[in-house]
Amino acid sequence: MTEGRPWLTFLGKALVILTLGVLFLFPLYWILTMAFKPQDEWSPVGHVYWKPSQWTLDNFRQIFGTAKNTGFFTAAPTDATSSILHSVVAATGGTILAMLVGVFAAYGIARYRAGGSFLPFQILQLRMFPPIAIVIPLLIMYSYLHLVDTFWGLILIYGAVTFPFVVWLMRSFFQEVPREISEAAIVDGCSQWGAFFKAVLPQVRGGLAATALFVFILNWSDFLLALVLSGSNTETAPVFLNGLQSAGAGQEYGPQAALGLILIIPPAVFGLAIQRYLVRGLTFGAIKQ
Amino acid sequence: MASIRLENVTKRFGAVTALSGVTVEINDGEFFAVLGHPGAGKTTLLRTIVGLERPEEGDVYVDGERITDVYPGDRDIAIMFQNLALYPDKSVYDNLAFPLKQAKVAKQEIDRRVNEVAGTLHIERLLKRKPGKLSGGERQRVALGRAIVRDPRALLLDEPLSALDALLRLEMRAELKRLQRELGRTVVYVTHDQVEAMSMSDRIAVLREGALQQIDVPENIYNRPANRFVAIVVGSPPMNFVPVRAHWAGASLELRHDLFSTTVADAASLQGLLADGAACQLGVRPEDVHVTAEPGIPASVYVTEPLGGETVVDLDVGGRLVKALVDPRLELVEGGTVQLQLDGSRLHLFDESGGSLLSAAGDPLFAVSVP
Amino acid sequence: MGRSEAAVGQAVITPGQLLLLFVIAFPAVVAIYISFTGWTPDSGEPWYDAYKFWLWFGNYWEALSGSPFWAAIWRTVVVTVLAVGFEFLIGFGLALLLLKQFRGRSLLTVVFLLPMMVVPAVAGFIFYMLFQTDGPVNAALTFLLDDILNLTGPIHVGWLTNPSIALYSVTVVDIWQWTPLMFLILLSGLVALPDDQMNAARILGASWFHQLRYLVLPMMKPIILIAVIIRAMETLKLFDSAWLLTQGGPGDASSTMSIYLYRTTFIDARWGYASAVAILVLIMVSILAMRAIRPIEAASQETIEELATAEPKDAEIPIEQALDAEALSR
Amino acid sequence: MAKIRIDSLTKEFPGGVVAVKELDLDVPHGSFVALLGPSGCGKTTTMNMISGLEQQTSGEIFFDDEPITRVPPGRRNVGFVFQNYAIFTHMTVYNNIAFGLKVRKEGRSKADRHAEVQRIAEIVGLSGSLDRKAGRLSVNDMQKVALGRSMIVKPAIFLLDEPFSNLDAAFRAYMRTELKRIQHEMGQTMVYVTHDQVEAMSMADRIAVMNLGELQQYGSPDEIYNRPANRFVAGFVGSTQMNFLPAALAPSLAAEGLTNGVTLGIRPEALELVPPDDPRAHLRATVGLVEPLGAKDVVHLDADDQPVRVVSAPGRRPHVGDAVGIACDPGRVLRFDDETDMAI
Repeated sequence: MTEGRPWLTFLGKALVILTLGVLFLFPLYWILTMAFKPQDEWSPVGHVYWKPSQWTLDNFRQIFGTAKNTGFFTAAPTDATSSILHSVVAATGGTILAMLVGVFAAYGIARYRAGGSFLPFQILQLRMFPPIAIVIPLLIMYSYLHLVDTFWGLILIYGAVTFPFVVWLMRSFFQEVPREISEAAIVDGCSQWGAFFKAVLPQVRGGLAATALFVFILNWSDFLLALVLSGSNTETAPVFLNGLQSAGAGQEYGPQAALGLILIIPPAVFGLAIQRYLVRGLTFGAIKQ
Repeated sequence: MASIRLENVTKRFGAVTALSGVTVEINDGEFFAVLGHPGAGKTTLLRTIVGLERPEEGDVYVDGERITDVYPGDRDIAIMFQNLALYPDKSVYDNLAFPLKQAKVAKQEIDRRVNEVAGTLHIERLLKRKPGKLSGGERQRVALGRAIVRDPRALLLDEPLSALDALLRLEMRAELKRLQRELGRTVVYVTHDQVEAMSMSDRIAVLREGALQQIDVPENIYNRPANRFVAIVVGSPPMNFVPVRAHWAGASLELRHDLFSTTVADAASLQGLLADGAACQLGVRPEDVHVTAEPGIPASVYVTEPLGGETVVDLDVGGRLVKALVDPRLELVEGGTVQLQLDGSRLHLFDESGGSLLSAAGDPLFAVSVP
Repeated sequence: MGRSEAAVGQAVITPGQLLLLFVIAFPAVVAIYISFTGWTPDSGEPWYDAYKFWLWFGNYWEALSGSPFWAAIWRTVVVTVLAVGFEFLIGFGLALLLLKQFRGRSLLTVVFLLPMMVVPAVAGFIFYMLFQTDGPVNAALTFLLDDILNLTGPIHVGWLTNPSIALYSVTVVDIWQWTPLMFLILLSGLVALPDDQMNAARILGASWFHQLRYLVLPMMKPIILIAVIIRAMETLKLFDSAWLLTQGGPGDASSTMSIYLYRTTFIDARWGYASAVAILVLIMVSILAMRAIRPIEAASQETIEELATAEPKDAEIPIEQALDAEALSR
Repeated sequence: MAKIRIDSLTKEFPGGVVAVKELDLDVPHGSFVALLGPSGCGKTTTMNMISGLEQQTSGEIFFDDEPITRVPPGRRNVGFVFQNYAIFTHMTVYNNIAFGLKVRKEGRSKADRHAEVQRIAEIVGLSGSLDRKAGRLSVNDMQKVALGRSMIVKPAIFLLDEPFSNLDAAFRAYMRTELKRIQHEMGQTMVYVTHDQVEAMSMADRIAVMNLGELQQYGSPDEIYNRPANRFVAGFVGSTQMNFLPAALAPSLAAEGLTNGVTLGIRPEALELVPPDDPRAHLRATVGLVEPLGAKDVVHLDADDQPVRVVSAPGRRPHVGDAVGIACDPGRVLRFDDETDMAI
């Protein structure tokens, strides 16, 4: 773009990109190293260990409950294995529900304009409400229906809260399949369902996978809904992390960082896998990269 | 095989009327072209015949049987969409086999029919490939194959050649015609390219904004256009129109222009249609405007466009531009004046609203004289 | 059996409509009912007998006239405006810098994507560690300002403990986590800008600044609008990272609307009042959502490429006008 | 106006693809030169190098004998009309046309600029739609905007990249006439890229036929049509494709009887159908398909399985399968050497 002295502008640009890079990466560096620091290097007063002097896996042993010495000074349980499993179950269940309901609704809206032109907005509006605003009546309803602290409860709310993303994302994928493909299938003898399953769905396999991964990341990352609706036997990992945070007299940085790191890995891996669709996902299919 | 009849078919999309009162009879085994500009309703016509659109009024008949409410899959009519609509995820073989699978045809019978169609269309070696890996011409043949594999009683083609480049289009035109003759199926062929319609069809229907302008054999569409629109749509460069005034002297009619006048032989048939002194337009195709040595209609050369085989000349005739098609070896100087002769046996007469009054079409009905 | 378009269309959206009903309709009814009462779970009465504690508009009046409600709204607005503002500036700057293809670009883009992938609660925890009084942030600032530039003594800012700074610490976390999304959206917008129009402008003599002012910004308007609206809508809901960072503290210095609602419900246990506040919030958000949805819907119909080469709407029939002899004879 | 001299211009893309190979071309002052060739022959790349949008690998371009490699596109005073118009769709027609003046530092007053825009709008026929959004125009009007926008800055050289290929037939003919008239009146040096030989033949004073990055022939339309330098040019130009027949098939047409290693090139218009036993027939064939095109027919024939195309008047239409003789004026037969494809 600029026609000025090329090497100076290049240097300027490189400097800015470098500083921003450090600023954005340092927090991740910090949690990564903290997870491998021994207890005395977590947060000694007046000194900061920029990197662990000796790397240790104790924090992870602590998190997975296989720690030999339980000499940690906090009484709070630090075995997070079950909460991680709960997160997997709740996130996967919620994703499956959201996909099942969302994909069909998206096709209905994209192909048949079903539910009128206002339905997509109702669904989008759902995503715009702060979850906390519906949590109170939800908690009342859940206790009335005995869904509190049950996996069905979590799966139902996770499915409902991420179903708008599925509808809007899949709608944008379905809109890319030329209408003639389903019409060709119909002329070739298929029913409307046949045209959908045999001709249209195969064209959006990529979109289906990306949407499922995207919705899994959203469900995996939830904290508030689980905090309110889950109890001791469905507590998810983020809620467990919060538990360690507030309960610990001294700060259990090591184990918390280890658990935090474990929590980051799935979204990071899935996120990079569907990097192409991220913009599209987070803008409800409005912007295609 | 099938004859197709549309009776007073009207189709509206909200405020837009795509087809208004279309009545057309397509004979059995005919290669029938529908010609018109983009947005004239051609595709809607095809979609109504195959059942993807339901007309608000009117009916569709095949072999006399009313099929307006029949489900597209049960009409035994195949359609080839303009964007071909091949199934991108399936191989060529599966694309061709798809319709037969839906009809629950036995496995080896599907195999036989698919290979047979692949043979007629020379796409045997492509069967394993995916549509994405094919060239334009190959994709076009596969789409055609999928349409004819079920041996439908009628075949609808929506501008099938528009995506191909010039050379391939020429080739595919000849092959499409040969295939139609071989299969003997009724074909309804939609195009906006008048050369394609003229060169391939047994009959042409010209459509404008959902209304039928004329249905006739190519020669009549070219030589006896029903109105100004049809005259312009067919033939390139398009027909010229010269304003003239009608003067009746008893039974003979004279068309006066300030540079020349034309007498019409037996004008009895025009008696009621053309009032004395009424303005009307003389239609003359560029190839019927001849630059001659002897005195004729004076005109000045505005610009010449040598095309190699012939030259298109824009001539200023009394302030109006008229295009003529002349022999390239003719030496024409821009700005120079020339004498023109209008071929009396090739002229057309249109009334003010553009409706056709008279077309010579080879008979010497007009006599052009210069005062 | 599954042939009529209308029937199949309705069938496929029914489950979705049921889910909508379950998550919006029923809770809304319960919330409205409770919001007119002083009922709490430990009041010994089941929720459907909440009418025993009927207050009419007491809760609404208390919220609307009370300062904590408006204070929470103000804090949320401050966080949203600051966060979205900085995210846009840094994101757009970064997108412009990385627009030109160069060797490390795709790697750099990945690096800038990572923060967005972090579970918000974990992001809160990370910055909780960073912002400790003798944590790495203060240590780095001391190193920079004290040791190198020796402008100040050692830095011991109470990022999480100083009531006048806590809210801005919460904002920093949101900026760190979501600038990458803004960067990605704006980059995809810039990349989709039609090169031929940029080239045409350059040939006509337009400088870099002219191209930005007359071409880039006007054409990017729809995308910028969407990015800002979606980020604003998400930031209004901020809870996870802020809760892990400060739990709304010190006091309620960094308590966003969601935190305020959570605390009144689960700490002060004032469910009726909290329901009223929730209803007020839902009303405000849906008004905002109405305005916000239009650009999103418009854009999802036409992405930026289609906008740039929009099919001309009124394709006139050129033949008659163009060949009308009068137009030609000059 | 300026003249262009291109001196052994070469453009090699990073992948090793050579788009343009040692091109030498002189575009005289005020002339209208067409770069003609199939897609991918390097004509658009050449255009981009003249305008400065692309840098050449080697060779030099001179405007009025001044090398311009260092001059950025914005300061070469070049007008460029793109194939897909590249008009600013989000601006009004007025702002599109005025853009060139707005960004150039020439100290024009607002009133001056307004008058200038009105004048240009009048010339290209857009005075009625100045305040309409350019994105909403019809294809034809978009093309007019692209033309007007470039003309207003009075460029020394006007470059057009297949400007009319997206227009419909009738309007294309009209715009060709208009462009030629504007070029005539303003004596503008124009370089016009097209793959449509009809456009090149009808508009250009001189045509440079290119193929695979190399210049095949540079001459007047008449030279290109009647004295093609090689088989590619002969085959590429002409409304109905030229016939290429092995000389052995019609020895009487081959010069001095040498028939091995020679191919005859005859235009379909130069051939005439005659009865099979007519003495003038140089070869016999059977009629295949007849393509009626209204003003003329193209008859596809088969002479011992060599395809032959003959253009004939619509009147006397032969039937499929008839045996006929093909007569031709030997003067209009071209001969090409089989190895070099060059004309003999």
